[in-house]
Amino acid sequence: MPIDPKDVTWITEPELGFWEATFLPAIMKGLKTTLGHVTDYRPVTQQYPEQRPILPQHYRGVHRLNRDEKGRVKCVACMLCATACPANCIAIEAAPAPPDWPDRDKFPAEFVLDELRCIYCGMCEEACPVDAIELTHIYDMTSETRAAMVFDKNKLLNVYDETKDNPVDPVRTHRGRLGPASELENLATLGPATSVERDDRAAKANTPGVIGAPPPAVRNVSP
Amino acid sequence: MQWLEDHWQGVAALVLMGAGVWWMMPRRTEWPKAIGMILALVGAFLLASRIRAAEGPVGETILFSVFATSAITCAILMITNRNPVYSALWFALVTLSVCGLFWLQFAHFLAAATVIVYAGAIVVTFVFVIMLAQQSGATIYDQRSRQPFLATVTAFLLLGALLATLRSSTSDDFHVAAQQTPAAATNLLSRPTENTPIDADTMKGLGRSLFGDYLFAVELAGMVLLIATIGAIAIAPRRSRGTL
Amino acid sequence: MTGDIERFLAVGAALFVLGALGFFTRRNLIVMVLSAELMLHGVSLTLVTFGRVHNSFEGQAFTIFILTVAACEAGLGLSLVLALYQKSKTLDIDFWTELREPDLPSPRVQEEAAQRAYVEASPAQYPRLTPAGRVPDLAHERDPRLVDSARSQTAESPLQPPLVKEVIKSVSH
Amino acid sequence: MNDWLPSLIPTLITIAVVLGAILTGCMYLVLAERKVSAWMQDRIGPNRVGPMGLFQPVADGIKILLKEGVIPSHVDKWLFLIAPAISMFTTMLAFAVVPFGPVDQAPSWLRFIIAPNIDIGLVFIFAVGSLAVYGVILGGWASNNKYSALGSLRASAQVVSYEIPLGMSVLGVVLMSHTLNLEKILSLQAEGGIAHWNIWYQPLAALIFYVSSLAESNRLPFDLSECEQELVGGYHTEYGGLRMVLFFVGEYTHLVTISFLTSILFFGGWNFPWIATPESNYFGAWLVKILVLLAKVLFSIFLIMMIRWTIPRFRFDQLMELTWKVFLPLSLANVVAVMFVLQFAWPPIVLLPFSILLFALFGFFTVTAKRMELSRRRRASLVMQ
Repeated sequence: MPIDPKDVTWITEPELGFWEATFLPAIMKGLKTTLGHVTDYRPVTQQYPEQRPILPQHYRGVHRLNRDEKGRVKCVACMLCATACPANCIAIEAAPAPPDWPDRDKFPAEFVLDELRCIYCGMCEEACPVDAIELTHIYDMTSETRAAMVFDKNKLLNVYDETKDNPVDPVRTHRGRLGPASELENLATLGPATSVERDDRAAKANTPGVIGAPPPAVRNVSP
Repeated sequence: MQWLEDHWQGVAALVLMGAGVWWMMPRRTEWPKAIGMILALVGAFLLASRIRAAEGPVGETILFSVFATSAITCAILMITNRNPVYSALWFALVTLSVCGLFWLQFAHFLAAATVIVYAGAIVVTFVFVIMLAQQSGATIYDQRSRQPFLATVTAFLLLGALLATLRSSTSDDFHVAAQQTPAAATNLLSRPTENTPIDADTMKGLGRSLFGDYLFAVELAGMVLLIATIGAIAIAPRRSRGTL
Repeated sequence: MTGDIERFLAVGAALFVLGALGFFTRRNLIVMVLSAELMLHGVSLTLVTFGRVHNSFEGQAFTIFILTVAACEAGLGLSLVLALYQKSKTLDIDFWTELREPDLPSPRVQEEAAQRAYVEASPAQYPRLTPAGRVPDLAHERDPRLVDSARSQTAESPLQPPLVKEVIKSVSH
Repeated sequence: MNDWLPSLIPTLITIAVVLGAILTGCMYLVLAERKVSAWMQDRIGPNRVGPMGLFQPVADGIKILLKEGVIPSHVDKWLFLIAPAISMFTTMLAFAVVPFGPVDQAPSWLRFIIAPNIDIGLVFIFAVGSLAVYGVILGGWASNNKYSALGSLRASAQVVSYEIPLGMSVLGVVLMSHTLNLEKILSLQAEGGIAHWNIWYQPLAALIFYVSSLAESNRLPFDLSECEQELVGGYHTEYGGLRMVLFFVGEYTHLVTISFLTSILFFGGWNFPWIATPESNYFGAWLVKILVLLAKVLFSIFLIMMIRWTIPRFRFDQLMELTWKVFLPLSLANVVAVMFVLQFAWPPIVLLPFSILLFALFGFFTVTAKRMELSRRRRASLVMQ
């Protein structure tokens, strides 16, 4: 659809005043700003290893494979997560479920997730029909080899065992019923990944207008 | 013949040096350049040993040897190198060595001025132009030299003649005019000044000479510089946008 | 004192002669101008030495004039060289032989006179800069196997989920 | 005969001390720059190694020393290796004639200048400074990389152009002091006290000198030759480890040198009223004088850092316009003014109003011309619409 000429506002370049053209006031003002930050020094840096960031509730970190009430893996090896994965990082080897698991036909004999290939988009979580795979708040998982960052089923289950009692990582979904993470209207309001103090100058909007100049002349051009 | 018998060592040294330089000239077949360099340097040292020994302090002689050797070595490398950028860089080193020689002769200001003008401006401009003009790297005309043998023979005949003249002159020849007034005293356009000793105050003496004896020549030189600037701007080719 | 003078004069003479030799033999216009500057160095050194002999500053004053002239020469000479380069696309001095006697042979070496491909055919090109050192070896970039393996991963089987064993194998290598 | 031998040992010791001080100073200048930029940007800066991050330079140095020195396969090896060395060597060499204390009042076991009594001191500094461009040119060309070559081309044009106003601006000071010797220029100002500092006579020259020095040392806002946004890293794109650090040490040494020169040429060196005058010879006076000079130098360095984080980078044509159309005529006019004052023996203080008048007049005319050009262009664009 072409742009309607009515909606176009033509703005003329503001006329350069004499003192603006010398650039001296602008330089002075800039130096005053930088010097002001030196003399009035209020750092906003977060000292990371000592201070941990407060992450929003929808943060997506390392994956885990949930267990059900009996301690079995919830996954039914339906391959939906592997299909949905845009990074192609999930590999599942399905096997017939043991005879004493009457509620399913298959279970994952092996479930491998390459954490280095993953882009943490959370689509596997969305795709999973049994809420078996979830993304936790763990963001600082590292290792010394690439092979150690390929998580197999045991590792993913271990992540579940470690995080299930963590208040920020509750078991969000229950079989057949969406959990609080899926109910978007109940989610806490979105905040930035790092906390911002109330009087943080950096987070404020810029002051409008141009230095020392009248507001720019606006004229509408009829077609 | 008698002369040749008396001076066969000098002639041999000249031939040695010439052969070394000729060996290093760019030509179709590549020969190991180190051999030529060694030949040329041996010849140069033999020639140097034929020059009357200096009677100055040891430190000065050492400095002179260093500067002179590097000047001649870099000059030979400059005229025989196949890469024009390297030629320009060797020329910068020649300039630095020559400035060292100036410094040894109490021409301190001149040494610094030569570094500023030559090494700081002229050679940089040369490197600039080479980078702009010769973009395709090695070219055939840098790999061949024109008449290397004849040119070397001619050049070293000239060098031999110059050195022979230098050698045959007696030490008195150099001091004949020492007490004379400057030549500018006879010049209508200049104002002669008193003769200051050369190693007293370089800046003062040079300033007196330039702005007293040669004032009009200095003005002329400034005019020449201005004209050359305008000429260079006028001659320099205009290119269409986006090409080199 | 006298030997002192002589050795400086000898170095000046050697520099002058080497500059002349370079001017005779080299065929690159820029190197020829450089050789002329080398001759000027020899002359400057001689002048300064003579000035010291005569115990006057005239030698140094003249050398300053030489500096001036050298600066002019560099500026004018280089702009001339650039103008010539724009016309011929070469820095070879032997290309400019229109003024020679018509019955004399061309100074260029025979084998080069035959292959006269100085003016490049395509006028519009992106600017290139002088390569330093040797040309980089780009053979590995044209290795067909690498291209094929990359294509097989992206284009032909984009959505095939990887097999478990392959994932582990590819990572543990 | 060997009259230079006795002075050899103290000279070598002075060289060693000055080199060590400069290298350490450079390392801590890097830390200072990081800290100052952190303050300006409401950050904390390096604070992990040692108290307040004071041992950060040591950690950096160890890391750099242990790095692998990579020589890319396609470079011109000799020039590639030699270029950083040239870059550092030339800037270090310029420090030889800079007095860093009261030279004539030094204790017998100390020296405050490496090469005393060089009567062409300033010309020597300019000569050595003009050699510094080789490090940049050769580094860029030998890297065989288009970004590097573009950076070095820019750098050479910039340095060669800014040499001219740099020399011209100092010429006024030289004419008034009748000497090129830095020690004498300093002592002339010190004897007269604060009223005889050259800044009162040559404020315009001081401004031109300072800005041109910034351009010479490739500091922001003139770091066209290494701007990351356009040229990756400029001439040192292909360098890494110790060799790149040599380039940076050269740059920081240049920073120190120009700060020293500004203090000595225009701000009276170690002279400060009531604290450090030529008459003050109380115990440890020389130390106080050195500290005064260092304070001036540090203030200058801090100002350079502030400018770096305040003013955005110039465009290349603006850079060239600044030197050829603004600084060159201004510095020429300044020299002519000094010549008038000397020829007719006017009191030198008339140079102060004259400099201000010159600056104001020149600024008025150029700014008016620029505004006229801009409004003409705007009218033209309006007509086109």
